[in-house]
Amino acid sequence: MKKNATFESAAKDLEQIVSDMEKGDLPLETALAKFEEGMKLYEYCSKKLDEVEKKVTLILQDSQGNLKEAPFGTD
Amino acid sequence: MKKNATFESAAKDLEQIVSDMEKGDLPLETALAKFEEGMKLYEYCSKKLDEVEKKVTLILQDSQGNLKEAPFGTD
Amino acid sequence: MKKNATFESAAKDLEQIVSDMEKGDLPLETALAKFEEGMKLYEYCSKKLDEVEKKVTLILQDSQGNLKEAPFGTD
Amino acid sequence: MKKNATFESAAKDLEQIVSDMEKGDLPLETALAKFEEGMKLYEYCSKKLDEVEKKVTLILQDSQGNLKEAPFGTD
Amino acid sequence: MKKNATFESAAKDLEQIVSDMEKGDLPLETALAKFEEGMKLYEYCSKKLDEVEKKVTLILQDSQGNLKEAPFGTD
Amino acid sequence: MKKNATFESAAKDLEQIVSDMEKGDLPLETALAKFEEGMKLYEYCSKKLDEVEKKVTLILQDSQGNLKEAPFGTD
Amino acid sequence: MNLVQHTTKRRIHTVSQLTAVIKSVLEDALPFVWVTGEISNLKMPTSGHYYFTLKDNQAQIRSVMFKGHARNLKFVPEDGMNVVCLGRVAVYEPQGTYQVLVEHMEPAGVGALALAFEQLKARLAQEGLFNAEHKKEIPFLPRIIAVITSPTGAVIHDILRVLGYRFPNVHVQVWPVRVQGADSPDQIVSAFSQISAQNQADVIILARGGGSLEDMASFNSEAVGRAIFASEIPVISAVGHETDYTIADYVADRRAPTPSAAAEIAVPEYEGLELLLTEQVSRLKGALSLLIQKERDRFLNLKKRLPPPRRQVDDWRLRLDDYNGRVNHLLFRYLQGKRTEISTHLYKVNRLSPLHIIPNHKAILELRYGQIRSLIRQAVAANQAALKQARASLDALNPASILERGYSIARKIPGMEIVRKASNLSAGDEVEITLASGKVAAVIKSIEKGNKS
Repeated sequence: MKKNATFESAAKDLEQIVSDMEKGDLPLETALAKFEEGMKLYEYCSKKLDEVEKKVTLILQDSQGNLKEAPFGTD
Repeated sequence: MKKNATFESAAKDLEQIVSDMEKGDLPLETALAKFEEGMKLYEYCSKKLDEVEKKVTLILQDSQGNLKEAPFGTD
Repeated sequence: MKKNATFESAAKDLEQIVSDMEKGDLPLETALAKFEEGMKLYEYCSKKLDEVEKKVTLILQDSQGNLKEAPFGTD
Repeated sequence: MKKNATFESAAKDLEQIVSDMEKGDLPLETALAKFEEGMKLYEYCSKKLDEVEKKVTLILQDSQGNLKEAPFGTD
Repeated sequence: MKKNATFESAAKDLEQIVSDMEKGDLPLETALAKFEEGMKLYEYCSKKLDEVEKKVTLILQDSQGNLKEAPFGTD
Repeated sequence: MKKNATFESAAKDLEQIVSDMEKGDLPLETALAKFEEGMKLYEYCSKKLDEVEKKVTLILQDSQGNLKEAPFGTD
Repeated sequence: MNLVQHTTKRRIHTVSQLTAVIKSVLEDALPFVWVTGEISNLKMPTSGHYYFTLKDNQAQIRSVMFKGHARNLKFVPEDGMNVVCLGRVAVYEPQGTYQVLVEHMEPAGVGALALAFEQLKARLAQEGLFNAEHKKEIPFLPRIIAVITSPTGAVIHDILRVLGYRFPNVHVQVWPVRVQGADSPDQIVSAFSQISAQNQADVIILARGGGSLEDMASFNSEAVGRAIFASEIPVISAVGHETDYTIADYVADRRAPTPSAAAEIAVPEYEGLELLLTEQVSRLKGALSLLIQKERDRFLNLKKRLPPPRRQVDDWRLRLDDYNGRVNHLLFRYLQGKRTEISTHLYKVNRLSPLHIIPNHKAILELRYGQIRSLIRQAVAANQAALKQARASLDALNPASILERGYSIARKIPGMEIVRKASNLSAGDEVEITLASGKVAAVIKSIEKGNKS
């Protein structure tokens, strides 16, 4: 996985890996490496999503200081 | 967001952003940036709405021709 | 057996040995050597498989520590 | 019998002796010598086979330390 | 009788002597000498046969320790 | 009678003497001498035959020590 | 030049020349005339033009209203109808006639004021004051609204009321002016210039209630119209009733039918905006939330689809065990085969061992033994028989048998030659005499000679 990859490129890589592995004819070492890479990409993307969600929460808290309502995620 | 944007243009930008995001096919980073921008626009608009205090004044001209602003009694 | 052979090449070599032995016209020493080589290949491959399985388990445990769901092997 | 003969050459020699003896017109001393040689060849081959079997057993015992199954000589 | 004669040549010589004596016109001394020679040949051959028998028996006894089957003279 | 004459020449001489004497016209001295000579020859031959017989017996006895059967004079 | 001069300084015209002069004089002098009269002899041929005669008690004049203008008529002209027409006088030279080409027609009864209004309107229109390209946009959210109107009365009240409920947070400046009367236009113009000078307001509302045409005079004044046109700040006019248009209405950037409507135009509805904004934020959050959820789902799905290579491992294990089993099996079968092979050899070697040929050899040997023993015995026996025969013959021929019959043999000693003739002896010779049984020695005493030699 490239360092500082964007979420989208990571997602695309993960998708590619899943698609490669679903073809099912990979040598064992390759399959393992792909699986490992896939899991890393998944975690990377998951973390990115968490970060985004956290950032959203912070943005909303900031704006809540200024605004009366607008809780995040209630609708 | 442009500095000194009017409420209208800001509201229009916000609307555009909402419409872009509702299409649902934005890359995550872009979506987050748009969201941030949208929140700023929202805050800007909100501020704009409440910026002016309610005031009704009567413009009076004294004998020297100077203008004077006096509260206007709405009875 | 070559050092650092891939699992697949080792497995293929083992298969070749089985096929060679099935032809049945090997000199005794060759048959013994083939058997020995076959056993080594078998053990090498077995070890490789154990390693892969262990690594997979570790990867999945790691990711389980970080993630709410996705238990291994339930689907 | 040659020293360090292979199992195969010894087995072939033994077969030749059998074939020579089957012709049945050997002088007594020759017959005796052939018989003696035949017996030696047989013992040599037998010993070779024993050695191989012993070696195989050792290899299997070694690998049994690492492996769950693969019993010796059950099939 | 030649020294180190083979069993076969000795047996042949003995046969020749018998045949010579059967002609019946031998001087007494010659007949005696032939007889003597014949007896020696007879004993020589007998001894040879005994030796061979003994040697074979010994070889078989030796090898019988090693062999499960192949009993002597069963067919 | 020659000394060291062979049994055969002695027997021949004896036969000749008998034949000479049978002609019947020999002077007494000659006849007597012939007779005497004949007797000597006879005894010589007798002794020779005895010796031969004895030797044969000895040879056969010798060989009987080594052999299971074949007693002299049974057939 | 006057008529007298014309007559004194005689100048003769052709009919055409005169007609041309008349035409030019008439048409130059009367480029636009208002004329009122009664319609008579009205005709409208298929061309769509109106041909009629305008007349009053003393005179009549031929008139035409071409199709293009007739289309704009708000009413249908009829014979006997009193109308006021705006048109120009045109001379038709071939026939030497003149007529009015009517461009605008309205029922009569409208006063000079209306005329003046129309004239002004036409003029300002021609100048382009009403043109759309000059209309400024009303700001969406004005901070300061300048209202030029009478500080008393229902108009300002209505405006403030509407502004109040639509958008409370706004600064309203009331610029008090007289909305009718002689000094009204000046006050209004002055208010405009002061607002302009102050340059605070975002929008100006010029308002008054309804009234007669006379009451609207200041709003129809040229000065007010020009002041509105000159204003850099957008102007909303709200005058009179919905149907009455004033010059101010025409010039203003926006015309409201009533003062309340002007207030509505000036500001948006606060609550609506707030609601709109809240809704936008809500949608924004929703969209992002959805997107994140979508991404999460997508990744969970991808993760679910990401197959750990366990199945491969299991498959390989089975295959490897199979290989292993086969290798073992093959090797043992192989060893078994080799053992059988050499055992077969051993069996054959044993079967063919010299032990099996020894009995044959022994038998032959025993045969030879028997033969040789028998042969030597035959040889000895034959010789014995021959010897025995010789002995018997010899015994039979023994010369000593004569002695049995009484003969004896004398031998001369020491030569031992047999004595046959007495002559061979001498007395004293010693002789040995052999008898049938025994020998004796004797000495010769005498000799008796015989006749035999």
